[in-house]
Amino acid sequence: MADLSTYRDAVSEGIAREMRRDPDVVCLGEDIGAAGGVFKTTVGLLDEFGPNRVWDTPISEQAIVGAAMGAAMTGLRPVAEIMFSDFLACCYDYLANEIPKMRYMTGGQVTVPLVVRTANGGGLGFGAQHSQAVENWVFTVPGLKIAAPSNPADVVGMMASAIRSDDPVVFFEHKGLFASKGEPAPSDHVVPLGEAVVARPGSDVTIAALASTVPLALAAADRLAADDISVEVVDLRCLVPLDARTVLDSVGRTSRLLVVEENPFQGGWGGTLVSIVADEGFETLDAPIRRVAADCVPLPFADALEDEVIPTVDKVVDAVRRLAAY
Amino acid sequence: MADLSTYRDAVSEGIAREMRRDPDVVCLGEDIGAAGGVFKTTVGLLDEFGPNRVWDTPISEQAIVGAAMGAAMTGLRPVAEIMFSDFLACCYDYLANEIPKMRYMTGGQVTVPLVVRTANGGGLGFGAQHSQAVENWVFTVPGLKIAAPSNPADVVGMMASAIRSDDPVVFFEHKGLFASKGEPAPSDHVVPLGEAVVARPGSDVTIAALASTVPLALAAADRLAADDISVEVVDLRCLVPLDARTVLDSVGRTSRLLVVEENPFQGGWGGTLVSIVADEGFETLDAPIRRVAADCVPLPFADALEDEVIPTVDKVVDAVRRLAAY
Amino acid sequence: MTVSTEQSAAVDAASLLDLYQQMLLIRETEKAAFDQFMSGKVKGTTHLAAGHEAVAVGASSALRDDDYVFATYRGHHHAIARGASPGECLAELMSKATGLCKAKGGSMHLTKADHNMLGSYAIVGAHLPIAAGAAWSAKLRGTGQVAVAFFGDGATNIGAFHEALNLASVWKLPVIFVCENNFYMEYTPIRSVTSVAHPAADRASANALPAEVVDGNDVVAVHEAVVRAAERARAGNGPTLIEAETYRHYGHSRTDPGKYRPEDEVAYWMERDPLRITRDRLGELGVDRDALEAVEASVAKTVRDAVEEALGAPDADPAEAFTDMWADGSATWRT
Amino acid sequence: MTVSTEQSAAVDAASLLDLYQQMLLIRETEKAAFDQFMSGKVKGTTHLAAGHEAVAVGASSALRDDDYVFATYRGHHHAIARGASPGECLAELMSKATGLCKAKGGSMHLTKADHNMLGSYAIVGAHLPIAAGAAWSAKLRGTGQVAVAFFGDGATNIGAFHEALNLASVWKLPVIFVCENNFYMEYTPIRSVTSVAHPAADRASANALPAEVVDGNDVVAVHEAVVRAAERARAGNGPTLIEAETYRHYGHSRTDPGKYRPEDEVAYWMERDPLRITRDRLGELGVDRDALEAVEASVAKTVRDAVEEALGAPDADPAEAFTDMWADGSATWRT
Ligand SMILES: Cc1ncc(C[n+]2csc(CCOP(=O)(O)OP(=O)(O)O)c2C)c(N)n1
Ligand SMILES: Cc1ncc(C[n+]2csc(CCOP(=O)(O)OP(=O)(O)O)c2C)c(N)n1
Ligand SMILES: [Mg+2]
Ligand SMILES: [Mg+2]
Repeated sequence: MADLSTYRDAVSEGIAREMRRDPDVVCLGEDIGAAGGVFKTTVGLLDEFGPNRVWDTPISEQAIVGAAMGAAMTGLRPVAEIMFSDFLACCYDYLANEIPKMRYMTGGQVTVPLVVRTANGGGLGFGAQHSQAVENWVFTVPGLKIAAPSNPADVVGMMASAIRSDDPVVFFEHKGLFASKGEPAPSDHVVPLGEAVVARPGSDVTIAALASTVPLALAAADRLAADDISVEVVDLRCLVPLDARTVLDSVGRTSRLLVVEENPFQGGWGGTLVSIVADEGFETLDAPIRRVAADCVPLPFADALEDEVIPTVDKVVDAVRRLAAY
Repeated sequence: MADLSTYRDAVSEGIAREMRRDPDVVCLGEDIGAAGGVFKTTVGLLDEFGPNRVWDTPISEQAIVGAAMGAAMTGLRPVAEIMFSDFLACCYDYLANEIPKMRYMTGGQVTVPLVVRTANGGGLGFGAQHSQAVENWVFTVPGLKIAAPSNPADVVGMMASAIRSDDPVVFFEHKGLFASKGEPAPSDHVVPLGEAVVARPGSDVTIAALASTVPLALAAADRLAADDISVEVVDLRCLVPLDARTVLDSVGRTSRLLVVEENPFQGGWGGTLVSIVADEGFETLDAPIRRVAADCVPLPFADALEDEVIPTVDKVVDAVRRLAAY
Repeated sequence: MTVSTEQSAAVDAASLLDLYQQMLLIRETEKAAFDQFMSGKVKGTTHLAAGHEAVAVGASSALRDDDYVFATYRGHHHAIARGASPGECLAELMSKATGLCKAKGGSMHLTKADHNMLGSYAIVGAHLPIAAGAAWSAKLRGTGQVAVAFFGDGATNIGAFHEALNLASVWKLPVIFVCENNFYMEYTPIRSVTSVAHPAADRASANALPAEVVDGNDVVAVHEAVVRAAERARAGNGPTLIEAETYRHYGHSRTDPGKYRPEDEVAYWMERDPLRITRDRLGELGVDRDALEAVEASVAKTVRDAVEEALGAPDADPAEAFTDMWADGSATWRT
Repeated sequence: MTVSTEQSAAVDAASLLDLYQQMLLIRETEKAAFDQFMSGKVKGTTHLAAGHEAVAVGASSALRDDDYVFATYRGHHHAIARGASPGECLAELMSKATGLCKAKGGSMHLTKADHNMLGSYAIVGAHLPIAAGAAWSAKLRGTGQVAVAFFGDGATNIGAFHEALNLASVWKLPVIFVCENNFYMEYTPIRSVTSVAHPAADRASANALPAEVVDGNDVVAVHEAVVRAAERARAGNGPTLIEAETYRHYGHSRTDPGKYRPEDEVAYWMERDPLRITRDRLGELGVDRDALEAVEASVAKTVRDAVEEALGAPDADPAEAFTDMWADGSATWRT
């Protein structure tokens, strides 16, 4: 069996594979070149592909993403890094008003094949401005595809799809997963965007999870198995395209749904998913639909406080128990 | 009976009332002074209060909202105008990372009593970058109060609460309602933030609405009354604080809920509201919960296309009919 | 920063007459757009460029056909200068299926991608980094193309302007930033909110860009400034900033009468109408009235026909609301 | 932009010794923070300011007690220079209830509001408009207060920097922008991504601000530059930009060894350690070893006690996670 790969190394591996097959793929971002990225997710790219394809930028988030957009409109496939996802707020105009609307408002004249990669999420004690799970920020805007892998093989396979996509993709890499290990991706591994996967089959309760909350849900499922509660864990993988079908089918079997998301409860993506199930899956439900999301406060610095706010295995276990007992 | 007032005039009236009672209230924004605002919502303020309290700014959304924040932290109560709500994307860092987190992350040392006013919403053929209903953008971020009045009296009363609030408030004025008329606000009219109101009582179906969708829901309710479908319309007035209780109580009576929102279905605020009802109100439900929201595309220019995308009375009537028949 | 005072060099009558015709085509199209707005056939809003014609035509005539152009919501003149027909522009404004953007963009977003006119942007300043990105792409692909971003004086106070200039300068990108300084934002004079006299040109040195202030109503002066900038760009010497001083003949948008502008100021600029300046110079070059009238007649007919064409075109199909969000032509976001 | 070469004027021994003591207090506190990070008592991240002490102490000593200070995530030195105790700073880093921000902010957000040290901001450049707003408020309230924003060289390429400078200049706000140019962003040299040699000072003229480049390791030079700027501001003459050249002694953050910096460059700057420079000048002024050692001993004890105090303090109460989002102390967002 091949050695396990880390989620962190899978990022640079996924980018490198696409840069090898397509010379139009170029990378830009802060400290991504010689430094290999502050999370070490672009290590080796400058050495292998040289300075014409790996560009260190100034601290200019608008210029980074804006330039990527202009390059994407004119024949390249840029991969832009925004160091922490919190900083998407500094270039949000491009994500909200420019990139997702360009093709539509020109009547289909222009495509914008770019990827904006960013380190997302908390649990590391980085405080209110460096710990947010902000996939819900971009989920408010139609016209962006949103990928958030939960394991190394998916990182590589979804990166391939993201970079090959003719549509813009925001690619969330979870800070808390960088050190995690998993099966390495086979060569030519491609995971289509918009296909959820049942990460663990079960019969009593469905958990819909994304990125960091997938391992959380799996850990909870292990513990719950001990008291004979059988949990099915759906790894959504993407928010757009959203594979609601897989969730509806699972709830059709379990008749109970818990959504576990790291972004805040207010405005979190789970609300949209719940609203689909509360409509189209209404007749299959035997219990209330519940969400374990971050509480509606900024993220505090101290670990003990941060754990109060973000989803934990304990909170998931507790929520599933109550649903199963309903 | 006093003459009716327009929603547009209610905005300047509401600001003027607070500027009269509190000398610390100052306004800043693009073209708000001599020009009286591009929507004529600040007419008369420069004349009455002078250039030390009404400041025309450069086209610098970050400086406008950032300066308002600094002023709010040091004893003033700034009211900043962002001309079109789409441009909140240009200063989103302040709305997402700075203003809502300041008090919390300093352990309560600092308060940020400011109001960011902005013209929100579509239906006027202004195209993809000047028509969005973006209340869901700020709803993703804990720490902001969110007001969105549906009628002239509420504009005045909620403006009073917003400006007097020691917490930051984003105040959405709906472009499509500016010309609409209603009862003028009595003197000293104050509407507390976070109190929804039953705009029309009914027994068969509850519609939860906000700002532009309130008149839409009321018009639908009129038409539905003709076929003996009794609709209760709840005007949420605010998204934060969210008066979920009033919605849950209404659904407790009607056992059917339709949420009508102008922002897109994906990531729209209705998802969060539905998720609360699908949990805490589950046992009161006799039918699926439905949402009429904007379709998940950018807003097209042509009226005929825009009407396809945003909520209309026809769409609401149709959705209620199907719910009532369920 | 240099202020080019030099009389714009000799240009032969034939080519100047051609520039005149293009400017006139824009002017007449804008008049038609205004009339159609007034008669209710154009919905939403318009930002007319009458008065700015010399900037668009002077710059465009200095570019290669495959160069990239990025404009603002006030962009009809740039679309036409890059080859969009008055008919397809007016059809877009009138919500017709034959519009440049199938009536999904509207007046603020005219785009003619097959001519590398890559869009009109309605968020002030947002397109400056995008244009830098197109220039970066041209540089990487080695095509020798140049990207030109047109923007207003008001855009010089927004952050994206600074970020774009620094990136373009440090990466030596083949991009030309052309400010159409018409001295006003919407209703507020730029000088009242700007720390320097030349809102664009006085900012160039902060990012080591060469800058020129030119008479934006002198089509030849604009043409020559852009020729110089394009040469620098293609030679690998990086970006240039040009501040072209001009004036709008209509208000900011829709029915704005522009009353916030002093009458004498308006009168001064009407005197300096770019069409009149060009007509005078054509006279000096010996082009007679008949030649001018021939041009004027043909332009008038072109625009009359364009209006008819647009009015007669089929309305946009509502079903188009659900196409072309994704590259596959669909707008599906979930299973 | 002026580069002040003038030898910093005479300053009496007593006051210089006081500045030395403050700088030393910062240095020793940063050392303690590093040790505690290494021993696992400090979680998350830290950005230490060792090497930057002269900027904080030189500037702070030129200000009124009620002036406003805004810092970055690299802000321990500014918090201490404005009167935060090493104990409350270290307690914050160690997630203690007694921390400056009750352990809800952390190293990147040290704030001492009762001294008008109005926060440390971790989004590069974001605090520049905020500081301008505080200055605007002081101007409107007629208090004569000045606002000072400290920021890094890397912040000069972000849009908010340009917007803040223009607004401050055109509104003549009493704000001082102090760039701590340590020649690096995180791991990348500022010169490799910046179009001008002095990332801050060379941008000042674009918004008509007077600018000075000063030796950021010379506490007296910084002090005098800020005195001049504060006088201008209080006299109603508007903002000033100061670029103070300095160097960090640790890496960018956490355990970064800073290997991307050439050894000779590091050696050159270690030679120019602000503490050593000040010690030498104190010697010239006749302050003897004993006096210095007395100061060093008292500072060492202060910091030792601070570490004990912080280590012994109670951990932050998890219930604090749900307080102080709103002004009423609560965190309730719905009924
Ligand atoms: C970021 C942003 N802020 C504000 C506006 C609203 N707005 C549209 S045009 C305009 C004035 C722009 O002035 P200028 O750049 O000089 O261009 P002009 O209209 O004079 O051609 C403003 C403020 C906008 N579209 N985008
Ligand atoms: C908008 C934004 N982009 C990127 C970062 C990540 N980041 C944190 S510190 C830093 C380097 C800043 O360099 P400089 O301004 O010179 O300050 P220094 O750390 O050298 O004191 C970067 C890129 C950030 N915090 N904010
Ligand atoms: Mg202008
Ligand atoms: Mg630095």
